[in-house]
Amino acid sequence: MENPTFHLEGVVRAKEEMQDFEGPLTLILMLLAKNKIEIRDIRIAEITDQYLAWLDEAQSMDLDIASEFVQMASHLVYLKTKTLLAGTEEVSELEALMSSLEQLRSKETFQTLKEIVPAMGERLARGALLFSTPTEPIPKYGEYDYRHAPWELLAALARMKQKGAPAPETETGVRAIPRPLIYSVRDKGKQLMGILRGHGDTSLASLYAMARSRSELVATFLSLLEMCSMGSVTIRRDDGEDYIVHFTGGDEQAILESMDYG
Amino acid sequence: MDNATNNAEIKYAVEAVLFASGEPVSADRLALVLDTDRETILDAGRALAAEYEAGRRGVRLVRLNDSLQLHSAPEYALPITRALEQRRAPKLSQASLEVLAIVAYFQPVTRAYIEQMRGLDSSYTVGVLNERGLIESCGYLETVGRPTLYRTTELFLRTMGVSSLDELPPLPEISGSDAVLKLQARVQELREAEESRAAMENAAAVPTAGDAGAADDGDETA
Amino acid sequence: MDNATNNAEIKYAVEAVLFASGEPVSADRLALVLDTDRETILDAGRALAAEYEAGRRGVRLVRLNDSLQLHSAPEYALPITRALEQRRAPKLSQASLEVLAIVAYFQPVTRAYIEQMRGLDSSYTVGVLNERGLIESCGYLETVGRPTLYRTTELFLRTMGVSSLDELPPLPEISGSDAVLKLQARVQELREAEESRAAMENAAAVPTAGDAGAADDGDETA
Repeated sequence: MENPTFHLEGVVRAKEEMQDFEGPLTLILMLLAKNKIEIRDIRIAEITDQYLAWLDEAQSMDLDIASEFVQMASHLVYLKTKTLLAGTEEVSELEALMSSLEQLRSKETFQTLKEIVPAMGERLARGALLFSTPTEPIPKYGEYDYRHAPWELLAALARMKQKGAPAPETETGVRAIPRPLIYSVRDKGKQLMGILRGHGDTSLASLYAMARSRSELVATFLSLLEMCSMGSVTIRRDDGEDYIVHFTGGDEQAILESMDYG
Repeated sequence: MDNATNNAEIKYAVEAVLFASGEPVSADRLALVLDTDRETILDAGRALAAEYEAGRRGVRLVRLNDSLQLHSAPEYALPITRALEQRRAPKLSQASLEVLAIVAYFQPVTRAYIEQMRGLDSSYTVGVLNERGLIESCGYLETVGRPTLYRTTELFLRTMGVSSLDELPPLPEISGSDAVLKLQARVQELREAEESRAAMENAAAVPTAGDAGAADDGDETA
Repeated sequence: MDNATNNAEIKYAVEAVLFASGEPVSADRLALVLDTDRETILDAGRALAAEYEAGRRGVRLVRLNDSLQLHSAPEYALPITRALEQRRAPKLSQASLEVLAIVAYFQPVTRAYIEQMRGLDSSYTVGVLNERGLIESCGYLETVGRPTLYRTTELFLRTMGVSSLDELPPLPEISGSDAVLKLQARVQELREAEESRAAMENAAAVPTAGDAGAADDGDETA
């Protein structure tokens, strides 16, 4: 087993189910599912160490990030274990036969199922010509789709607070808290390649330290992960406690494009 | 085909087309799709309207200018309203409720403010709420980048069943460490009030057993 | 009010609510909003359906599981599609029909199950069917990644012209091919060999009757 491809059918949920950017795990799973990265190439331990070290140093521990990260790491470890075990596991003859029997049965069931498909198609085509009527708007409430009780707003705030969101200010008036941009993995990758090209090998810790926000930190992590998996950067341990990131070169534009999964 | 059969056929073809459309359909259009003339259509419409009326049927046919439309009979407005109201109204997602709560209680706010409070990128949710008319932009904050300010809309008030923002439950002091507890206690209070009010409203009607269970479908996870 | 009037009133009240809703309404909900019982509603539904049918009316009433719904009569499909123009849905492709058949007969299923059976990526097709309302998600399978489970909808029943899944045409008998039979025999052989070895190893302990073998047959769930 030189280069196993780990299929993750069904693991990645449909795109429309993804609301907001709810953490790097979904993103990584998507990359894995599209075979953009190999689970074997993800060096979990090293990156986790660095990340946790950074969190330690961070002035206030953001539980939200930490739990997200732990969730991601544990899931990756699980997937990785599964892949590694798959390579060495001995499959008994009985198990092998049973699995091919199951496959064969499923194939034959499908063949049988296909026999009724034409008849089903005809019925469905006829049925498609039956129309229902659109719902009548109710005079009072017909104009909107949603109905909620006011307490649900407070409940939402409570849940939000429980998740550890920062305390809001309660004085009245206009509020705006300047906030750094939301970083895209691609932009961050471009910036990192610039740094690595310009300054040569750089410590991983210092790359993380550059991040001034959670969003930027996650972008740093993900773009390094991607570049690692593409072989565009390598990470090695130096004599001390740190890890050194090395850019192996290559066409920046091509690297960015392969990162650009939308 | 004799005339009577033909008339019945046209009449019920008009019924079918009006039913499927739900909206007013012009007599000309009906004549076109039914290969007949305008007068025949209008006659069929009159006959159908009379039949509905005389039979005290659940539907009525109205003529608006040159268009015909079906609608439910006004005498059944009450059960209809009850049936449609009881339909589980689609609920907003958790993310949407969080964003709405922030906008409602702290408006006007920028997206950055919402994101700061939630600790999450919220551009998608803000976009969705804006699109669905629950929040709207109301100017810009005079600072770098002139970010858009958002406030809640009339539609938001109706969604919450209140007539003004003052009717929203007051926000307890939520900067302290016991904020979650305070909020939860308040939520509990409001829910109980709502339930006892609902119970009182239903007191007259005989509560039907098993109705609550039926609403809870979609849970068939193996 | 005498009984006949009362029956007619319930019948047309059902008509009114079904017309206003457009969507299927459960018999229980109709009973609740019309202050009567489920059986009366179902009777009214049957009477109404017969009346529509006999009068060659433009609408029909169908029962879908425990719900009632109105739809247009099949004989007026042509003028309706002409009048509505854009709403004519394209015919289902072979791929869509295959996926739909798998979901219909083996629900609830994951996309992975469908793909394993067809040996083809089916994400697009699953998406199309979901969008057209013929299948819907109904929870998640509790396994790695919590994949979505799919089932068919009431629209599927209506389109197929059946009232419940039991009325779908039965699957043809699955006759095991030679290959399956041979494999089965070999599996059985190996199993027995393994069991007798296990039995020998357990000889000291109380020997248990070997009843495990038969239990595992016909287990085709993924």
